[in-house]
Amino acid sequence: METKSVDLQAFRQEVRAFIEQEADESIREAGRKMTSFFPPFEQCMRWHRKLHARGWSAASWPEQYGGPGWSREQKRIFEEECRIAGVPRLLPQGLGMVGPAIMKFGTDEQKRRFLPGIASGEDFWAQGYSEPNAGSDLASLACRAERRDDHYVINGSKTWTTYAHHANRMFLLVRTSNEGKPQQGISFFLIDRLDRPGLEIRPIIGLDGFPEQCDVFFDNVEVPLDCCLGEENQGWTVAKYLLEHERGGSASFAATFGMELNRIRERAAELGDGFGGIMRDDPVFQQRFTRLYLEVAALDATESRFAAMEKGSPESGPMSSMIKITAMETLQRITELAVEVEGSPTLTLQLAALTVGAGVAPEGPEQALTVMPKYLNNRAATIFGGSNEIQRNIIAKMLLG
Amino acid sequence: METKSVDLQAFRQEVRAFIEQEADESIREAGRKMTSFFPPFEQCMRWHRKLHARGWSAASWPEQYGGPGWSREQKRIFEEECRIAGVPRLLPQGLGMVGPAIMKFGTDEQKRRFLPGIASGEDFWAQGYSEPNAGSDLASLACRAERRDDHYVINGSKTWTTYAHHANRMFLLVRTSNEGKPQQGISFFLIDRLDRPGLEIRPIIGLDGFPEQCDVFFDNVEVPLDCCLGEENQGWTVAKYLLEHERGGSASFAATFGMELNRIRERAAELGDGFGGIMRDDPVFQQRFTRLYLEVAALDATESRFAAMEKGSPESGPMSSMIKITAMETLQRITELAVEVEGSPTLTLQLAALTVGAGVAPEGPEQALTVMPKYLNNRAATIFGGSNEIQRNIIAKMLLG
Amino acid sequence: MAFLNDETRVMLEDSVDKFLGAHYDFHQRRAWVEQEPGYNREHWQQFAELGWLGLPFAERHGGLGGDISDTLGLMRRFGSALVVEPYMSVVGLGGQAIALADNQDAADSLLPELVAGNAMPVLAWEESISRGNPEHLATSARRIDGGWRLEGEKVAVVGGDLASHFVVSAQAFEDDAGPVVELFLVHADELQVTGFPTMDGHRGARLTLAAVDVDDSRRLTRNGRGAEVLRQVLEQGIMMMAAEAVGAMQTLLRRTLDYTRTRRQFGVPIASFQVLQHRMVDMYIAMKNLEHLLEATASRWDQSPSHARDSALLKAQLCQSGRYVGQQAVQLHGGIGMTDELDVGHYFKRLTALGLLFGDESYHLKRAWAAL
Amino acid sequence: MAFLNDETRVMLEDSVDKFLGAHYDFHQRRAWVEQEPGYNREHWQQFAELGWLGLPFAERHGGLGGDISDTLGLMRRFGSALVVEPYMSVVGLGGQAIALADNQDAADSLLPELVAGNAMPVLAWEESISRGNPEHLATSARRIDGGWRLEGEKVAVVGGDLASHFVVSAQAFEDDAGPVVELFLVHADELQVTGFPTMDGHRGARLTLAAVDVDDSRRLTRNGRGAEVLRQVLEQGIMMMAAEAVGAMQTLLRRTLDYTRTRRQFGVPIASFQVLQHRMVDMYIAMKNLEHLLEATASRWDQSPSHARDSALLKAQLCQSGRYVGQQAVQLHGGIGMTDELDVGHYFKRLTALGLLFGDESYHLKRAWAAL
Repeated sequence: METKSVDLQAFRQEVRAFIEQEADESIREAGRKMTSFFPPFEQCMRWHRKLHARGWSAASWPEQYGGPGWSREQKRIFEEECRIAGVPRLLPQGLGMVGPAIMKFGTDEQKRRFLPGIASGEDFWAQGYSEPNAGSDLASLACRAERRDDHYVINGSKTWTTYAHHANRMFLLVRTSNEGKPQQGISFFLIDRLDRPGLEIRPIIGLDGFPEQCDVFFDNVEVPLDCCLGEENQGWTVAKYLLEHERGGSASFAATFGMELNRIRERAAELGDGFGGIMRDDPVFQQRFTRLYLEVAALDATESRFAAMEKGSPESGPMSSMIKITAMETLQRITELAVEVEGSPTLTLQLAALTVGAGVAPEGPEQALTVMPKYLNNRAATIFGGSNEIQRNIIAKMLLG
Repeated sequence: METKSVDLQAFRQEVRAFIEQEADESIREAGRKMTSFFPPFEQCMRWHRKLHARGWSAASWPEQYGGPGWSREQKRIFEEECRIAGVPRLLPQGLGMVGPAIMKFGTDEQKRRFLPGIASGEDFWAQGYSEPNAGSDLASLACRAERRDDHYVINGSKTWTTYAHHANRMFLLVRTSNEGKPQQGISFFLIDRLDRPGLEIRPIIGLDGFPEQCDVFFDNVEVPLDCCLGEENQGWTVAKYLLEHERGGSASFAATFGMELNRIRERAAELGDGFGGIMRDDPVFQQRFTRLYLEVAALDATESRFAAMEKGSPESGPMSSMIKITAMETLQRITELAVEVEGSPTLTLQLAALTVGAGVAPEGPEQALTVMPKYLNNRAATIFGGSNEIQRNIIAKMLLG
Repeated sequence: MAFLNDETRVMLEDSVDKFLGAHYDFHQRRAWVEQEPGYNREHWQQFAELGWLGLPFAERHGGLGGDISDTLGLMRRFGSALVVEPYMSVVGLGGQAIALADNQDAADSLLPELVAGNAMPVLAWEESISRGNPEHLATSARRIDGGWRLEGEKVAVVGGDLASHFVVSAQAFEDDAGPVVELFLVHADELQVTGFPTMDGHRGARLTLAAVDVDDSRRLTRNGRGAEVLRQVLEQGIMMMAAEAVGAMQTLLRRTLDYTRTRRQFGVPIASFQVLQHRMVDMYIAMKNLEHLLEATASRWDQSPSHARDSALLKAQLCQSGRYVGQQAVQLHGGIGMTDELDVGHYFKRLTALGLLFGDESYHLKRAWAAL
Repeated sequence: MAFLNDETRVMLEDSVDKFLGAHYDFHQRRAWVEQEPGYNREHWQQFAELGWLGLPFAERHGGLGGDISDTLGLMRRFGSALVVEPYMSVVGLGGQAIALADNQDAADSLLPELVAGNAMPVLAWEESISRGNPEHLATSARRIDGGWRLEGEKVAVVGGDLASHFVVSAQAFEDDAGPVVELFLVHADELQVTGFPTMDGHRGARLTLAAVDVDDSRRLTRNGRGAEVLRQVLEQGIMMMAAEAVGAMQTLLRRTLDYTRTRRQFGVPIASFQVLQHRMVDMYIAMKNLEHLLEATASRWDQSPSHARDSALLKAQLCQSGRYVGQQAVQLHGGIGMTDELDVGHYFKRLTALGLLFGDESYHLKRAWAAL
């Protein structure tokens, strides 16, 4: 016990020192200017590569694929230090989504080809699930791939693919058969290059004025037969595995939300209440704040329970849906409170000041800069990744059998 | 203009003097001890008969049937004075429901037989709509009447018939045919005597411990053929007319709720906040109170709009559903706040002290006596008379066509 | 504290499930509630024989030395079955107050009696001004020769109608330093007890202490430790209430799921309406939130017995979850949920009472803010 | 005040509907918003020619003498079409402040110019400390020889980027009695204007007044009447905002109904899901609540021009209704509702801005309580 606790202290110091030294100002700026689930791309990937150089990029991966071999406690400490330092979270598409899927379903060849680039941050993978007419309803996918000789030909389109305009690789679900149940004819493809003829990527401007999501169009795009992860027509199995991996996630929403709440409380101590007092002293603010604090405490308790639960147990599906529902709704309420605390300065549109590295000072208080974009962008929190309505349907199905 | 406003002033004085003189202590006690939509029966009917003696019982009826011939302003003043004095509202089953239905659909004979007793308060009518397996879904009524020679034979049961154990008459919907659409085989019956063989009434004890609703059982109950209001199998038309009459109502929820809120505010000025201060000074209480005040103000505005709207216009149906939804939800929130303001004294069960005329003093503060029963009973506000879910379905149908 | 070993724990849980399954019929419960003394006295003796009354107490007092999670497991089952015996009042509050206080003699003489089912000490702390705050009280204890004179009034004393003793909190004026909160032990026949049934089928009382004189041996705490003991007892009490609420909500949700699957309207089971489905999902979430928060709170309680914030948040969550689940269970049952005959309304009323007791949501959110 | 006769009113409403139908395409609007000056200058001239800029002003200033309900009818239509021209800033706030103030010369010279589309006076009252309260301000006006020296900073000046003049509120130190709130007229080139676009497609500015000297002719109010004028103007402004919000919500609800009827998932239009149906019903109710409350408020405004409570409640309702309708419109549109390309997100953003301007919900609920 003694030795171990000393080790953890030393480990924490080591992490802290590394971040201190390696996270340069533009990486930190990217952390500060996160306004959605996804941090600014360039700086985030640079941080990813720095972590990889130290062997720390793929914290929850097995050692054989480049993981650091940390204990659960170490991972928690690492995450905590990153959160405290405010460095950007690494993008999940590779490390948290397609990477684990490849480990579980990939051939040796696929593992060899793809996992190192994910761990190193050399590659960035876009996720192609949603389609214009199949949002939360993956079974009605229309993007299709036909086998022709030694390759597939893909036609159709994908939408809401985050950062596809930055990606060099993409994983996606395509229809490879119309037989059986709609879910049965779906395959999980790994596309190794996005510069293939017929593949077009168009960024979508979001409510905050920035592109984050993209439309991706496939017009007779040819890909080799070995791009299929798992068996052909069995992509649903892969996708389901990955969805569960994604939804429950290892990220602690509660810890992040707790920091957001702290920031709000700090600001409330600096801002007036319009009647000559300080907002922090306003019992109405206090009550509302504490309600959110309670929501976060309950979420934290649920996350702990979920972490201790066996994956694949009968309750783990509904529980991950419950986390998605409560976490995303709490997040939205937190962003709403933040907007009201900052007040009318949040109305200013500040595209330049929000651009990392642009060197443009914000109009109005620095702390108000990201508040409105966060509010706007997080309206998507209850839409993407299976809307909260869908999550409630899932739980209802479990409850009613 | 001058003359008219003098008249109204005088009218108000007249009403006030009448109430002052005629509403004795037990009638006022009944007003104070109202814990649901329905005031204590005996005192309420006594007040009804007193009003009738003055010609004022059927305020909104045409003069030919015993109405006082008041202008809209006079009706408003009368209601206002009754509300201020705290006398019980008259029961709506006769005056507001079956009475107007008889006026519209009744034969001359039916009008002659039934309207005077309703106006005078000699008769009390129970309403038999709901059945154990047909709550908000009237089309699936199972209580049936068969024609046999010169009479009908009724078999089946009704439930949630308010005060049936006090009633001497009853109007009800029965199935008289199984042909056509389910709604088409329904008839609207007027039963002139409840002591008919085979008719049994069993009070249902409610959450507050008192009987208010009843089950009514029909076991080969014979009624004459002329008990049918409107044509046989056309009872749905009568019921629909009556439902609209009932739902919109002329009663102003907002005015009544406003008085409830005033009472809460007065109590908040008398009670502590647990930290040495007065609850009325607690900004958290103030914010919550003002939110409810706003709800009542919006309801008041909607009621004014509805009152000015032509009955039967395309928006009047959805608007009456909107009033039902918002009024009942606001009412529930008001009763909830009242419970929290009074606090733990509301937990005491006080059946005796709540019984009008029993002369039993309440345990704890007098003002806390009715608070919990009101909270409990008004859970029914969003269930009976077409649940709020049904009302939302109605509006949805209008919106989506 | 000696924890139960696994075997004892399993036996205990087993005995609770068996007993409640065999003896706790809802319709019989209505009869017990309506007759004196408002619960089943035989049950209480059986609770004693089964060791439940001694669950949290030390072995030298005849107890089992169980920890908080054992008590919570019991309370959850009690909540599920809508148990009306005054377990929380006597074991959780009155008994715990005596166990945590400073008067060993009192503990040694009274706790074994409690454990045996003979004595029923109940905590009397609430006053009309307190609204959840145990340190906001007017009852006074003034020095008299060889003892204390207590004056004041206690309200909403849960289980007070049935008590053999009361643990009474008072502002004690001992020296010139101003009053401090202390606890005193008073026999039920030494003060005026105005008992009454409560809306949730339990019993309560108002106590009038008009110059009640007790000697020094009845003083349970010293040096103003009464406030600290009260805090701990109420914090444990809130956890017990939360456990009971979780149990009640589990039953209510199950009832609601079953009812909506059977009840038909417009030709289909009403469980097929998406709006009702999502309502039940939100009931599930509300219940789980309380369950998980209770678990987290209890695990931290084991580590440190002072957690004002956790317990305030837990009570606020209890208010929210209990209200939502209770109200929606009634709503989804429709008219039948409004009747005395169905158990659903009784669960709803019990949840309502649990929400109101020991301070409401707004009070506890304030308390939590102050402790953030 | 001379009200419009019915004929003029019908003509006006007709002209608004026609103009917006013919000229106010959402995609063109995006272009206007992105280019300087942030709106369509030709529109502004047409507004002048159609008489809209003179709608609330007296005939001697070239206005139509319409009453508040005429203005609200216009604003509702503007809200429906997401009009970006600074009508409320210039006509509703800046112009109204001048009209209601005490300086006839200023009104006589400036209002005809406004009505003609040449002058654009804008009200600058908000400061970083004010949070909705126009009487909580730090900008000062101190006596200098023959005039006043203004110092301070104004923020969130809606339309400030486009103004020709500002009506600036300040704490005026005239005698020893302590400062009173007065209004002053300042030309846009006399102070420092930091303009910026806002997230709802409008323009705003921060104003820095570093020793701005104006002569006595620029003083718009006397005897501390600035506070009263501000109150009236902001109360009218809140009604205009509410009307705009009602228009925006009508469009949003229509869009959402249309979208859910067309969009299919799991093989059926998503409008067939009961949960979404009820959500749209609640959007409808939220919209109607604001619409009805606005109607009632406006009808009482005609009868008495001081109604602090009504306007505070109205703004609080605007915040609630606007937030719910806006958020749910986006939610029910799903991903596409999150894009810049669809108008839905822009209505949502406008409703968000209307909720934040002139004090938020919590502020106005406090104001309403104080005026109950």
